[in-house]
Amino acid sequence: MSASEAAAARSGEMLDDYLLSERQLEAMYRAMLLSRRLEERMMTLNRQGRADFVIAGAGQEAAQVGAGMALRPGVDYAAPYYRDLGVMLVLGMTPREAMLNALGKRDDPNSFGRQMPSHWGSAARRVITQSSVVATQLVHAVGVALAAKMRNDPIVAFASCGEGATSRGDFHEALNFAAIHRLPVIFYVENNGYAISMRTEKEMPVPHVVDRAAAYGIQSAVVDGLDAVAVYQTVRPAVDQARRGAGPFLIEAKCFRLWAHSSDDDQTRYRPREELEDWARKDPIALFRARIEEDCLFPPEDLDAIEAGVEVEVRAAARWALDQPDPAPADALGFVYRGDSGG
Amino acid sequence: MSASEAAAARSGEMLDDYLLSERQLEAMYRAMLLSRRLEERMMTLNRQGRADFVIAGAGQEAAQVGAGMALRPGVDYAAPYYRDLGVMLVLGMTPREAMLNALGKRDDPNSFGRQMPSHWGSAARRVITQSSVVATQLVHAVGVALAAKMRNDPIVAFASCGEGATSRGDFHEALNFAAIHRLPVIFYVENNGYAISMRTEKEMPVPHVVDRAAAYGIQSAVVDGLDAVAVYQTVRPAVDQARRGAGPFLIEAKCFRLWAHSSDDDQTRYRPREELEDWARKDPIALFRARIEEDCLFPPEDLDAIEAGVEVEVRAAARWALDQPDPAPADALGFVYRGDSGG
Amino acid sequence: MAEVSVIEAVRGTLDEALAADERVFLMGEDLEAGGVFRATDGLAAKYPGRVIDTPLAESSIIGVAIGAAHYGQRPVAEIQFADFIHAGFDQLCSEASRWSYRTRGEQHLPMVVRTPWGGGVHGGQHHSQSIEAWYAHMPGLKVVAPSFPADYRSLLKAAIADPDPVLFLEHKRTYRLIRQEMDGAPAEERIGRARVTRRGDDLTIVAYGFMLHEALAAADELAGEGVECTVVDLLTLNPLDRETLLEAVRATGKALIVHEDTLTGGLGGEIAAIIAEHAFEDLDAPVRRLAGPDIPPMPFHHELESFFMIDRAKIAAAARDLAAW
Amino acid sequence: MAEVSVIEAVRGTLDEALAADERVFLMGEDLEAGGVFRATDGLAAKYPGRVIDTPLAESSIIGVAIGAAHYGQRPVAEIQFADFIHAGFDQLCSEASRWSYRTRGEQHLPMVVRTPWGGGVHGGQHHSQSIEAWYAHMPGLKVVAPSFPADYRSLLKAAIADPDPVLFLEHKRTYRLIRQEMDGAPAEERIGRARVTRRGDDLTIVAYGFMLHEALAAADELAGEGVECTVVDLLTLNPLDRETLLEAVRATGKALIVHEDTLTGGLGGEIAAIIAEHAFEDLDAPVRRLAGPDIPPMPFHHELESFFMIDRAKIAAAARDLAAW
Ligand SMILES: Cc1ncc(C[n+]2csc(CCOP(=O)(O)OP(=O)(O)O)c2C)c(N)n1
Ligand SMILES: Cc1ncc(C[n+]2csc(CCOP(=O)(O)OP(=O)(O)O)c2C)c(N)n1
Ligand SMILES: [Mg+2]
Ligand SMILES: [Mg+2]
Repeated sequence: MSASEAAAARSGEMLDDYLLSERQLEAMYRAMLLSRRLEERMMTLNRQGRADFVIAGAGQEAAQVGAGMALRPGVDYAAPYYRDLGVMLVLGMTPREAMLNALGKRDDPNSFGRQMPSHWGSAARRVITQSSVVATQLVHAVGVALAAKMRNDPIVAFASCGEGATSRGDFHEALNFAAIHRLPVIFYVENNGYAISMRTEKEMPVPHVVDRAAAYGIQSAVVDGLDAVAVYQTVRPAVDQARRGAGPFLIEAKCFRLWAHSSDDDQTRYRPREELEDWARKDPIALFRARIEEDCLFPPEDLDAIEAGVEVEVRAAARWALDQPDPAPADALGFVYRGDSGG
Repeated sequence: MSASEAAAARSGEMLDDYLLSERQLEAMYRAMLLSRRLEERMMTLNRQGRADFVIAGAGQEAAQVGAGMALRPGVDYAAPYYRDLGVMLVLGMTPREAMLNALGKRDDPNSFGRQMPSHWGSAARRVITQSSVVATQLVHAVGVALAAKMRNDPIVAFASCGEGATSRGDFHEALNFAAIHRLPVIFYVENNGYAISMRTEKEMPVPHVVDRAAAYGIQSAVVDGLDAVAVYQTVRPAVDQARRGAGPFLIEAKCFRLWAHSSDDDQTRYRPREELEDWARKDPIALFRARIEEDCLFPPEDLDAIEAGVEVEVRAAARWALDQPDPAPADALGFVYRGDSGG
Repeated sequence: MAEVSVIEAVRGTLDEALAADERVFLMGEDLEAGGVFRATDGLAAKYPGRVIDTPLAESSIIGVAIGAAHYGQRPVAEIQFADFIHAGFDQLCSEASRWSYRTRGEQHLPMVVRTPWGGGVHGGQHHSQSIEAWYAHMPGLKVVAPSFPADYRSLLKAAIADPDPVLFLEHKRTYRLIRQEMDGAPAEERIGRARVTRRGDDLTIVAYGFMLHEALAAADELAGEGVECTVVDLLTLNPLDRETLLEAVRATGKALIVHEDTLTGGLGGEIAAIIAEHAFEDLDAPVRRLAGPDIPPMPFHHELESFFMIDRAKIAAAARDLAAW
Repeated sequence: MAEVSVIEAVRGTLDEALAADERVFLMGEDLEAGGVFRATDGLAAKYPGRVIDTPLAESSIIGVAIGAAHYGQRPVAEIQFADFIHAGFDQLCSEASRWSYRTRGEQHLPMVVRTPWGGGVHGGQHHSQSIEAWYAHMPGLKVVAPSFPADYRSLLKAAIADPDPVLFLEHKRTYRLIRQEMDGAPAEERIGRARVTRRGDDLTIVAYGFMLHEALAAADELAGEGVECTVVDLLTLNPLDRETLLEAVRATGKALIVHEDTLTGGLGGEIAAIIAEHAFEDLDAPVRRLAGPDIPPMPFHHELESFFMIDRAKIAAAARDLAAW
């Protein structure tokens, strides 16, 4: 039986300890791996001078994939932040699309080469177009939720950011507004301990991002962001409750940034080597695999097969994307206004 | 013995139940009365077409005078907001100056007719120049405190605002910064239940402004803003502690707005008559007088004499100020840059 | 038919828009009680749940409107005074104005931000500003600034129907001062068009907002002296209607641009530049600008305020001077 | 003496200022680790407690600097990228720029906000912006944008010594690209002065920042063709040095204004307007502007970015054209 045959045979029944089925767990593993391998590939392309800029979620895959799977793709609205490749993959972005984005290609569905990589957006997948300005997206998600509530549309708006972004006024204004109007928004903070070089103490006077929830009287949770299952188990009920009218939630996933801030950054300048070595032992993807193996859910060779499949897929996607057309110079014009014919 | 002789004879010893001396209590009463009478006069001038705009603290005098007296005038920095005539009087603004300000006269020491009335500022009294934009001043106070801390200067920075202003991003950014750096700032919120027409529920999802303190892990207190003594007793220790390095405080004075938002507003459009009648019975100045009389601190005729004196002083100040020169048209020029010679 | 003031035109148009399209809703500070200028008087009761008081936080007012428009509602947000929009500069510039561009039109924002601007109302530094120069410099954000009630009506209607974000500037001073007969179907103005309000051969005055009315008054005065002015009402400040502007200037050979905003960096610079580049061969005199002095706009006391503000007398003097060049 | 790059000039000047005046301190995101462009490398260790990491919150970075300057310190705040300054627009516009004016100089703000601006670095919409048109339109806020290392040095020094708020723009593209011999005492530039960098009789090119270098390169190229250009480096964008500008344009009769920022509403409009009004009689040709197209600045992919950016070839073409007019 090949790995894909095995996958097809995987049960869709919910496992008690997981609140997820084997099929979902496999998808989870696959998405995390895909995210990591894609980013590794992008970083290689960057070192080769073929990708101008990479900003990655490496180390945060469990936090991203676990949370993303709690949403209804194409129904719920998402305002993920630049590290959230894992969220995007779960919401349906393909490896080829991810590579088009990384290379700023003409057909990148996020922004057609107009924005830097990892500035997500997709009308079809209900991913709200993102800028580089951190925390502004939190307010947009509130607006989506307000509108949906006015239309009695039972969607949830999911908005993520880093812990550094919670310092900004827009974070406060977003949570305040959402709480006053009891809007279905999940504010999801991936606390990786750093805002570029600055440790959490420089951004917050409190130990946890969720300590900020008291200011808005909203529900909150902290979750181990290295554990994809725990993340899912935390975010999923919040999504369901928000959908049913319980108001906004603030969820903090404690995770870590495996790599430097971006391809332009050198983290050895400010991050102790031991810290990185220590964290490297807690790689969320390895932890996930260990748990699956321990619980004897999949035979190890199935997991190996998934890895091999991802590897092949990523290489193929990169190769394919490199051959895709660049934007033509005059593609810079058009659509300044939607009212434009495009000229 | 005349009232002023009586005052001179008033003891400077601290009264146990008050943490204030009789002399201070008299000053407190006088300042509250002065604030109210000045504002009544200003409103009359407005109705007569002689003052373009009035925005008043009527109803909030206890909250203002009690807090202002906790500061060291000319030493501590203050960033009071537009209603804070009471704070300004305690910090040394004279009735004449208040009237110059209300009329936008050339010699108004706050802004020489350049700003609307009640936009305070005084280099000598260490009052930070205020704009109309609510909450920006909170950040300035943080900057003053940061600078003072760097210079080992044991001042405190006091910044006040209304509860509506706590919705703004700058409120969050100010408290966050001050808490991270443990700066000596007193954030003082006069919660009068309204932001123009909007009741507190429209501004905050929590019942008390101080519920926001948890987001910054800072000390906080709620105080009855109708009770000048209680306000003093709450703010004074916070000021002392902040001065000694305890970090910022958030203090909320529950008070009420006796009049409309400003001379341009008609509060009968949005405020139930009963509410106003109810509050009118809780006038903080009357409450103060009642307590003093009950405790037999001053003979009633002394209090009457203070009232009469204030009345005379206010009328004289208004008459004097009306006769003072208006700015000349070309006074609009100059000091765009301090570097200017003024031309 | 009765005359209608600017504020009545605004209110009436909001009312019609709410009635016509259930996706339209209003949001801002104090709107449920009618708004500080009474632009929404009675509308909260008439359209329950569709006139929403927001917290006192301008960045979120604009950001929430962005999200709501993204969803497909048609938010009309109010910033209580234009002076307080600056906390939302980032949301307008970095986000709203770029939404369509950065998704090649796949995502777009049918939203309006209305705000009262302008001076001459004893509002001092923070209740008198002209903000158009900053916000008209954001490709992707349309900026509209009418002068007459009928234009307020048709352009506000157009702004609400527009698929892109529109900043709709309402001059405070015109709210109650300027009235107009509105017959059954006033000529509809479209966004993006300027209008020649008056024709004369001697020089062209370009203005918008309250200054347009002062320019017309000045033109009347000058006509009595034999100086005939063309007066162009820009109406839309971004994108500019270069054709109408240039055609008017070419016909007279002289241009006087008037705005309340401070001179340096004001929108008048752009207009003068367009003229100096594209009507150069037809120019008979320097392109003149009449604008506020380069001091923080604007001082409070009426003596100082009058010194700052441009009025019909100052316009007439500048125009006389230019005509004589 | 060795050549010094722009970023070295900035770092060296900050170092000198910290050494010379104990009231000077630096604040901003990631400064203690040296800053994302390494402008503060080594300074946190050298001046303990005087290089301060701030939370990721630009409004407060500027607002806290205001308070600290009010107190009497001399804060030099960094906004990591100019694109992120907009959340602080309100603090700069409504507060900093008006502090002295509204107190008649009784209160003033000796503060500097440094920020890297400009494109051509594959930074896309939010790491490439030209912000000068917005911020140069605030009377009370000085705006400086040098091009050469020596000017970075003398103007940053002047900005720190200035009693008023100064926005100090550092073009990212010049940081490592532009190097200059700095002899012992380079000519000190003062804030408020433009400089004629090159003299030629045929036309005047006005530029600043990275564009100045491209303009000089274009002028070199044109000289080979017999077209001689005057090149004016504006250096200070507010207040503008009208005299130097006008003198240069009058001498050639033709002006080409170049900036990276989008055309409409850009600073070029103001410059063109000044010329069209005050050098009218000396003009031999239309006042030309060469600037970014009116699209949200600026797209990421290098093909799109090159389309957007002005470079020496585009400048040379426009100048050739104007010279032939
Ligand atoms: C408003 C704003 N200021 C500064 C930056 C530059 N910047 C990009 S990411 C970043 C750090 C963000 O830290 P955090 O929110 O913790 O997210 P992380 O990158 O750690 O996931 C900074 C300062 C920005 N993008 N936006
Ligand atoms: C940023 C900003 N937005 C709007 C306004 C207009 N405005 C002036 S006072 C006010 C209400 C303030 O309410 P609150 O903070 O509770 O203070 P209060 O007036 O009740 O004392 C508003 C909306 C303003 N001054 N600043
Ligand atoms: Mg982080
Ligand atoms: Mg209030």
